[in-house]
Amino acid sequence: MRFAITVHGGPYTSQSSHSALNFAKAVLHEGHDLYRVFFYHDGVYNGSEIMAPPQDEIDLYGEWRQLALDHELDLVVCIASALRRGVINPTEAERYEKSAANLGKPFTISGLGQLIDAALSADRLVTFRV
Amino acid sequence: MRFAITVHGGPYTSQSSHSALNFAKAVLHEGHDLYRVFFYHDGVYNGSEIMAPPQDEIDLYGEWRQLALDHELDLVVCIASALRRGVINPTEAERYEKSAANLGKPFTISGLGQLIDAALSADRLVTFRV
Amino acid sequence: MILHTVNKPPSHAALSDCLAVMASDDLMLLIEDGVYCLHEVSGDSRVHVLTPDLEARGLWDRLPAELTAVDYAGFVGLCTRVDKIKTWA
Amino acid sequence: MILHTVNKPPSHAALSDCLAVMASDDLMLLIEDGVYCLHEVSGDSRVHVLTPDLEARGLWDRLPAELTAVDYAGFVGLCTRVDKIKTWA
Amino acid sequence: MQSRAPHGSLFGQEGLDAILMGSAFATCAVLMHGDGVYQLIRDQRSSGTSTRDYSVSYGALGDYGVETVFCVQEDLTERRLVVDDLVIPVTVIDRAAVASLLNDYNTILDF
Amino acid sequence: MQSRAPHGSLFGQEGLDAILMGSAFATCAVLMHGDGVYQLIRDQRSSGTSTRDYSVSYGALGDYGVETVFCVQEDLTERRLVVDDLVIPVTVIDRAAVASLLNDYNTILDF
Repeated sequence: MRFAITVHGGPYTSQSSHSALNFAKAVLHEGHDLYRVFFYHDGVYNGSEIMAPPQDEIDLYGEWRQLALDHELDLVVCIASALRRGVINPTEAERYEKSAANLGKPFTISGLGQLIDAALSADRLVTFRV
Repeated sequence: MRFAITVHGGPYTSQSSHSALNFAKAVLHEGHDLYRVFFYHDGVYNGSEIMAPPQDEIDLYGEWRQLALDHELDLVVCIASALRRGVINPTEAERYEKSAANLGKPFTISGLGQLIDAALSADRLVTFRV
Repeated sequence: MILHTVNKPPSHAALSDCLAVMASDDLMLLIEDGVYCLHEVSGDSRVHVLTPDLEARGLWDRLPAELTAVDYAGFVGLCTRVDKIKTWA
Repeated sequence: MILHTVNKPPSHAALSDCLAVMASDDLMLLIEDGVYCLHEVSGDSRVHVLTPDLEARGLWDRLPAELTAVDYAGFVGLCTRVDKIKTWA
Repeated sequence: MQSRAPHGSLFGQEGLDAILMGSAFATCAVLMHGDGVYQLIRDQRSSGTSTRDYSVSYGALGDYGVETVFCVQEDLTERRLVVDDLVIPVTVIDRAAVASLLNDYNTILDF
Repeated sequence: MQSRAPHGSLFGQEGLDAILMGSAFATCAVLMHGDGVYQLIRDQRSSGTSTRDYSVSYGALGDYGVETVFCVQEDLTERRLVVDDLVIPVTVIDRAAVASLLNDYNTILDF
């Protein structure tokens, strides 16, 4: 079966990122497809590669990154949510004349259409809310 | 009278940043001292200079920055909250080997002791919560 | 004497938690989504409401007569009248 | 047929909002802070509880007999049994 | 499905963005549930809060092909609201009818 | 004053950090209010959620000079908890006594 996941909560601040990550691992472990993980609202902060959590806590960005590399996942942060919250890639940093970019690979920035596409293309959409 | 302010909410996501900013302006306008604004929890995201909000919405980082410059305010983001959420200055970026820094001036990074000091030094502490 | 701020609508526990521990000479200020509580506290003259938040939510013409509307300067003024501020969220 | 997830404790409206619209053949899964609702739904065999969240909150030995504990694989399994997922927060 | 009050958080505004996008690709309806009905109150003036008044954008839903905006009678009554207080015409249903409404659509987007 | 459940959000953990820091500079007490009492439940094992179990750190409050941890009887009863369920000894007060407790301290830090 084909799943899609939406994450609304910021990393560490809310458990929704942890839950979504554990759910994503279970989807893959159970042999299902994971069509896309769409990060919306504060969920876009998950894509920041400059988080430095304490050593004895989970590295959420690193976990998403490794899971995506192992399973060729599509991790998308919503562009409107991300711009206003300061999660940007080098292209957007240049366009908006910002001093730095912080979106880490393999996260990509795209529009809300990717959420609608995920909702229509997947058999099940599961949202992790704040 | 001497005020101190604590902000718990992320910019745009929660109204607490807007409210704290408007309250800070009123404190100064009414002729009081503003000893410090301490950003805790998601409040630390207010210090990111790479936010790009829509043109027709308030520029929260820019407003804090201008208010601080006009009134020599002490804007402090909590280091523990900021590190795990990826709000860092060049010093921390180097220490934790991160690719970029995003904390804008005149925000500074410091410890929780600055919150306790503000609570003890100010006549009134007002917290803006999520 | 304490100023209690409430920033959540009646569907949350913030207002009832606040009312349960408020002393008779304490003050309350409804801010942000707390202004939706205005009907629940009508008749309680301890209660103030932040005007900009009331206007933002389209409730300006619904303020019960017993409640006092204040702007941000009035919010600051309320803080000076009390010993400390307790926030309910 | 819908799987309803609830992630807030009983002090929030999420559980009662969910119960008010749940059909008799729907399923419920308590996750995150929603597992604190376990006493409120005891006896309702539609309800499942996410084990890792129960353990994290020290509630493992309090699970009422009528409720079913599931791990993340079981959460995925519940999703496959229903047509769609509705989240209450 | 919208369930949060406006201004206090960004969920309503970002939720409406998703509804407008969704209506370009599929048949959509909106249910303003619980505190979500607060988003539709008329005459919101947010200059004093520095938040955005996006309630007027609900008026554009028809142009985007969104068929119906539903509200629950009990939610309105508990909040002392009537349909004339709202910025757009809505279809009022009883709480008991929400279950079958949820069954009528393939996917639910929650905000 | 702690008012949120643990694990679901970071407020409890970051609130405890502030309490520990505060106790180095001033006389402190802690009130675990409402859902905040959930933070003190024994035997929290968070390996399955990837969140941190910081409840054991409450045991260190005494070493930091924090005089008393208060809980409200009604909050415990509503949540079907008794003091033996908690990870540290607490002082239980009635809800009616919270008002005077708040008056006894110069500043209130809310989480």
